[in-house]
Amino acid sequence: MKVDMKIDVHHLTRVEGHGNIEIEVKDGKLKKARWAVVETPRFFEAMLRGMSHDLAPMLTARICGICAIGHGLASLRAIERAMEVDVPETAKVLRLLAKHGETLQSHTLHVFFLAAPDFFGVPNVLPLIESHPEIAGLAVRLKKAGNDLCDLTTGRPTHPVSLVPGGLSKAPEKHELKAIRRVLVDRIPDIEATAALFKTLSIPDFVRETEFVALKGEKDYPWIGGDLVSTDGVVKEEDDYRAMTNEYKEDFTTTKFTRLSRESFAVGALARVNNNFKFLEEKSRAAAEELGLTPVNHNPYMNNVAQVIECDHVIRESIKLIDRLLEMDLSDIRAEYRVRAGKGVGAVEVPRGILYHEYELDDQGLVVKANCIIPTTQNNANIHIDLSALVEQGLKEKKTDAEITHLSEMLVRAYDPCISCSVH
Amino acid sequence: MKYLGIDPEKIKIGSFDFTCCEGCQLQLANKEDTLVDFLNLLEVVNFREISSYRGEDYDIALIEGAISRQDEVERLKRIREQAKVLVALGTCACFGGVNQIKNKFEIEDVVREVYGDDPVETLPVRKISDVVKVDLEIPGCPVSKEEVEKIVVDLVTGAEINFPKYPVCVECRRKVNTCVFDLGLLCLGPITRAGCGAVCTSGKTACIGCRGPAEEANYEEFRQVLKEHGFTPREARERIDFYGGLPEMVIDES
Amino acid sequence: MIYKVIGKDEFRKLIEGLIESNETFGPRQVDTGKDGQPIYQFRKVDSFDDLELDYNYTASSLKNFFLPFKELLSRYAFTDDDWEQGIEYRVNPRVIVGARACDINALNKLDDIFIRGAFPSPYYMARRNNTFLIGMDHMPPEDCFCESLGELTVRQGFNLFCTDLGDRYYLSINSSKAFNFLKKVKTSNPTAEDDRKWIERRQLIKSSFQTEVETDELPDLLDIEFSSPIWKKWGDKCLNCGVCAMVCPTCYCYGVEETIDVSLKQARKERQQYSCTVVDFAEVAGGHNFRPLKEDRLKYRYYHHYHGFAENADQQICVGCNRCGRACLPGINPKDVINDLILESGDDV
Amino acid sequence: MTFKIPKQDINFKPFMNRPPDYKLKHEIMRTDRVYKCEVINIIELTAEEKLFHLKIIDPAERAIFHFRPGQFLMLEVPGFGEFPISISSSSNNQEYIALCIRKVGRGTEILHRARMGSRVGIRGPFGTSFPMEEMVGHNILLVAGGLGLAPLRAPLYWVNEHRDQYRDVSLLYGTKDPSSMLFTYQYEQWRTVNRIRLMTIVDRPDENWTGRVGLITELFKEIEIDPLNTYAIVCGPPIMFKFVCNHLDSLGIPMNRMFVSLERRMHCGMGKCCRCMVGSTFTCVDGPVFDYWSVMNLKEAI
Ligand SMILES: Cc1cc2nc3c(=O)[nH]c(=O)nc-3n(C[C@H](O)[C@H](O)[C@H](O)COP(=O)(O)OP(=O)(O)OC[C@H]3O[C@@H](n4cnc5c(N)ncnc54)[C@H](O)[C@@H]3O)c2cc1C
Ligand code: SF4
Ligand code: SF4
Ligand code: SF4
Repeated sequence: MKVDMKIDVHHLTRVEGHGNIEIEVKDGKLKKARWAVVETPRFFEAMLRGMSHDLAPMLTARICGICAIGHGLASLRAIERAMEVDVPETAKVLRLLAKHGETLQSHTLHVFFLAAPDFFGVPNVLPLIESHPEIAGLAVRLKKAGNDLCDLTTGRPTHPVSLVPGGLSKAPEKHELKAIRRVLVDRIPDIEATAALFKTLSIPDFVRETEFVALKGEKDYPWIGGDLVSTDGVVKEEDDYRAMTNEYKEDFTTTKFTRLSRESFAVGALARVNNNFKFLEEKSRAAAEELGLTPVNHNPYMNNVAQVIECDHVIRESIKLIDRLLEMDLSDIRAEYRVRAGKGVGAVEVPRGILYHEYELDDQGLVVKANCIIPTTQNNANIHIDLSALVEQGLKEKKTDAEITHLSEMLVRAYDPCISCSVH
Repeated sequence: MKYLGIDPEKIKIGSFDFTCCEGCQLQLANKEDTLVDFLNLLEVVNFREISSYRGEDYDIALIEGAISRQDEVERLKRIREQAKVLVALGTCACFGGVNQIKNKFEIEDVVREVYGDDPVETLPVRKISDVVKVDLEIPGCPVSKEEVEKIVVDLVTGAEINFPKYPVCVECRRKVNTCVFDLGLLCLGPITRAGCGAVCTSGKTACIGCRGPAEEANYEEFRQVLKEHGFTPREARERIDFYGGLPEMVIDES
Repeated sequence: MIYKVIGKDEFRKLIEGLIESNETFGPRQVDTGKDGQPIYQFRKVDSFDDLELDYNYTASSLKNFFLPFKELLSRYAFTDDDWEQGIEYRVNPRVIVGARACDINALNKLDDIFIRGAFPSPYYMARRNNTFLIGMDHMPPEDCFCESLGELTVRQGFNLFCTDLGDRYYLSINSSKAFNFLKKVKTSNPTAEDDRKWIERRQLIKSSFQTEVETDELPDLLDIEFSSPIWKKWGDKCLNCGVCAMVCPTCYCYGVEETIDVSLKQARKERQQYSCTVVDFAEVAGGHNFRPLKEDRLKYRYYHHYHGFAENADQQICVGCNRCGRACLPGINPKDVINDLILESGDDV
Repeated sequence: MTFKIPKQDINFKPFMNRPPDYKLKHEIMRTDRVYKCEVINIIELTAEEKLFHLKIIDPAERAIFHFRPGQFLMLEVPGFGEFPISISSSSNNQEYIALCIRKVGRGTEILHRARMGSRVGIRGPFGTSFPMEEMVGHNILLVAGGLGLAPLRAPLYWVNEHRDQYRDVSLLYGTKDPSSMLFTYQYEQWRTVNRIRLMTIVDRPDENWTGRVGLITELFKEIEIDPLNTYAIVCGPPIMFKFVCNHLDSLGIPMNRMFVSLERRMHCGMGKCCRCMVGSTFTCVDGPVFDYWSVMNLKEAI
């Protein structure tokens, strides 16, 4: 039987930003399977030139409406490393707490609002409010907890206001921390229910050997700074990030592609779990095992599960962080520093994977040169190659156009791509 | 509520994003406490970011982002033809937002800086009203969900939509904040339209004017204030140009 | 008034007892200015040590404890074509420690308007009645001019007022509640020595003012100089930011707004502190503005403060704390404006 | 040792649930409680103005509601706002209150959608009134411009109901164009039954207009005024009452016998919000009705 297929998903829905899936099959042979990002680039690196370093985190937060805190933190880390600023411990803990809020918020947004409709066969999350009110309830409560945590630590849920070079401009009050702690404790049953829910969903069966890149944990599950590691055994220093990413450009897409030991690699929740499984909170690790997520897992659809596990982890870790903060002096949140010339790199694990910012600053503290490498950029090549493999497998299994379209869309969504971010 | 003959009808919205970070659209899914009530007022017929359903029968088009490529111009014009009411949602849509910082540089230079010798297509950034007629502007980077809720209620009930005319300082002092000028920062609160609840200054950082100008802002005197506080023209200009919403606030070199 | 003397240790016990049993507010350092000086506000205190009783001034006044910047006036619950109005005046008892004489005088002026005026406000009264107010004297900051306005001392409107005599306070007791609390701690009757020190302290404070503003003829002057060019001079500087009125202890102009909840089931009617210097203060529907110019608005603020008006029997309402002057970015302040006005009128003759 | 401050509730005197009587001073009343009213009739006057008849629902509240000609109400459309409106009906009318309302902003626009049976709230009455008793035995000259006829209807009703106590009564009314002329359906009755000399004039005539054309001051050329025996009530835009009053002044009518009704932004009606202040005077409690002498003495009134 001759199979011809032409699939063209223009502006894929339920993802952040604009991308197209283009698949062409002729005579049963795969001719083309592309993941083409058609987002309009914004040229942040060019805009940064000549800007005061203290505006840089504010500007780069606007790269992404979802992981703005991550961008802010990567930017701050690059600046603070360039100027050798010692951020007070309290501020570090508060920043990590903010980070956790963002991870929780972003992952629940993806898992429930963007990915879940696929599993239930509905166009969006709204019908679930009627048909599965308990799931909608989980989504709303978990997301709210994440947003509230961001709000408390950085001043608002999107585009943080109090993240400044040297630390934080404002700390929450202890009674506020206690209040959010109670909320987080109440969310534990919710995230456990979410894990239980995922146990009942059927994750598409698709495996492609992949190299996974993440920050390298030392004692804890890593989020901000430190060495880089890959499941193929590559280890590099943070400053050496370019050797980890190796950007290049393809014609059909406005984003850049990256590669490492193989033709592509993946970052994100799955990459982190694959590389740092042993550092997960004990209960989160148990939940992962329960869901069949153990390292190294090569099914990209499992990224959704990894996100649920990370939510579980950040909720539990946030409670511990708050307990630490309650013992600390919350007025010591900002270091004085001297403006000086320098170069610095900041690597941060944001919801979708490792984010790198690098700046060169002059002695006035103005940005001379900037480079930002976004997780989705690093994933794009991998998505692209996964697509080919997925279609090949689908053809073998004699799947229909509609099934292949559906699986392809789900595949791209599973990566939780943040496209406008990747074409910043 | 059938009060006064107001039998609220859901408004059919389409939400569309252009050059931006999509943070404003995302706000629509935030403020979870009232999310269900909020969504009850809307019929979402087109919202790519959260829904696979793509209807064309929307009455109100929310436009997020600025315009920076030819295909965007055409897409926007098509939406304008369809929409009864076109809303510029967020600072990028209203004023160009951070994207327009790019316009200070030569386009070729910008492209070369990021893509080297592998150029991509791009145009100088324009705000939505530079391309099509805009019926309503909701500024904010990101927009305040509270304000959006209020506006949606007004749309549903057919009431006149009002924005504060006064500057951010009013809201800032209502929060009993310390003025960040006293902390040594350069704040654009005195010339920026209120409505955000003074979020930035409440976090002890300066306002950078994402909501555009307050009515009858006193630029002349504000320039003087900046000078007397010892801020250099470069520092001032950098902040005023950040969002592109304060074109009338001109800083001269002297 | 009944007078007592209390040792500072014993005073501490009193305050600690109050903090423990009630929500308590007092001067706290909230920031450090760029000049290295502490910045204070009235904030909630959890222990005696949170209090900074030696503060110079708080950036914002006590006003908002009685006239909150945003206050819910009514709630409406909608049923199909009908609604029900709900009103709530209650407020929980609370303590404010460390108010200055001028702050209390300012409250007394607000009392004239909101309690003794034509339509007493139950909202204000509920807050005023349920606040236990402890005043405290202090050496005047260099830019204060309450003395010029006769607001240096206060004889009513508080529960307890403390005059600092070094190791002890001379207490003026103005309420039975305060008197009863004091029974539980150690106090003594003032000795002749205490009385003498009290007088000395008062005189010292009085003689320490560095800023003087001539206000006696102001009501007439403001009328006579209504079209003086000085209004344009200062008006042109005004940013219309309303900051002066927000921090002022007696500015009370407001606006009322109604909003419907997203559920469409309820509506709120809220009072918000406003300012006459804000651009649309006197603008009416259709766009006509009765005070279209910056100078009209600024002049009006001074007119209202120093000319007095009917509702409070023509008294001036400024207490001379200079909060507006400090907060104003372009540096518009009562002393300079009034001096200009006086100079200007001098030129006329 | 307890230092707990006892809670002190406010005593509403003399009865908690008695409807407010705004005339009592120094008494804490529930001044924010509205009288709930039902719209019992709506008359479309022009494209922009409608006349609403409101009936206070609670009979007990209705029984105690009294006002004097010239006073106003705060009308509340819950959820959309509260605004001052002059009462445009007879102070003798125990059945309903008539309000003539122009559609201009948020609150008024929504109100214009009201149907029969809709419920709105009122507080009041507030403000000063025209001294109808003092005018007994004199000529009365009513001069209105545009919407200014609305507040003049209450004194006009008063005069009509006590027609024998007054001598010559004239009503001069001017509008921008014929289509914005209010209450035209009553003119005939006023002229014939109430013996009122009614003269109208428009700025811009349309093809059907056969009457006078020009500014309202034109009408003075046609009437004779006995300055020492006349009281004047003038209502309209500031620029209009300024001209009219100046003219009447030049004719020799004493300033304290001319009355005007001022309009300012208002948010409370109770002399608190300060939005309506003119100089040191509250338009809401010291006005809205002022004699012209007081207005002359108010800074920035005109
Ligand atoms: C004593 C007095 C009597 C009045 N009598 C009438 C009348 O009989 N018929 C009539 O149509 N109009 C009358 N007005 C004007 C009427 O009050 C305004 O048209 C109305 O307030 C507009 O409200 P809005 O909510 O539609 O407008 P918005 O522009 O939405 O106004 C918001 C708020 O501002 C205040 N406001 C705005 N404009 C005015 C104004 N002109 N006067 C006072 N407050 C204002 C109100 O508090 C209002 O709620 C009178 C005004 C006053 C002061
Ligand atoms: S911090 Fe900014 S917004 Fe706040 S009062 Fe000062 S200048 Fe105004
Ligand atoms: S603080 Fe100063 S600038 Fe601001 S409104 Fe008051 S007088 Fe004007
Ligand atoms: S000095 Fe200024 S802030 Fe203080 S009472 Fe007078 S007007 Fe108000």
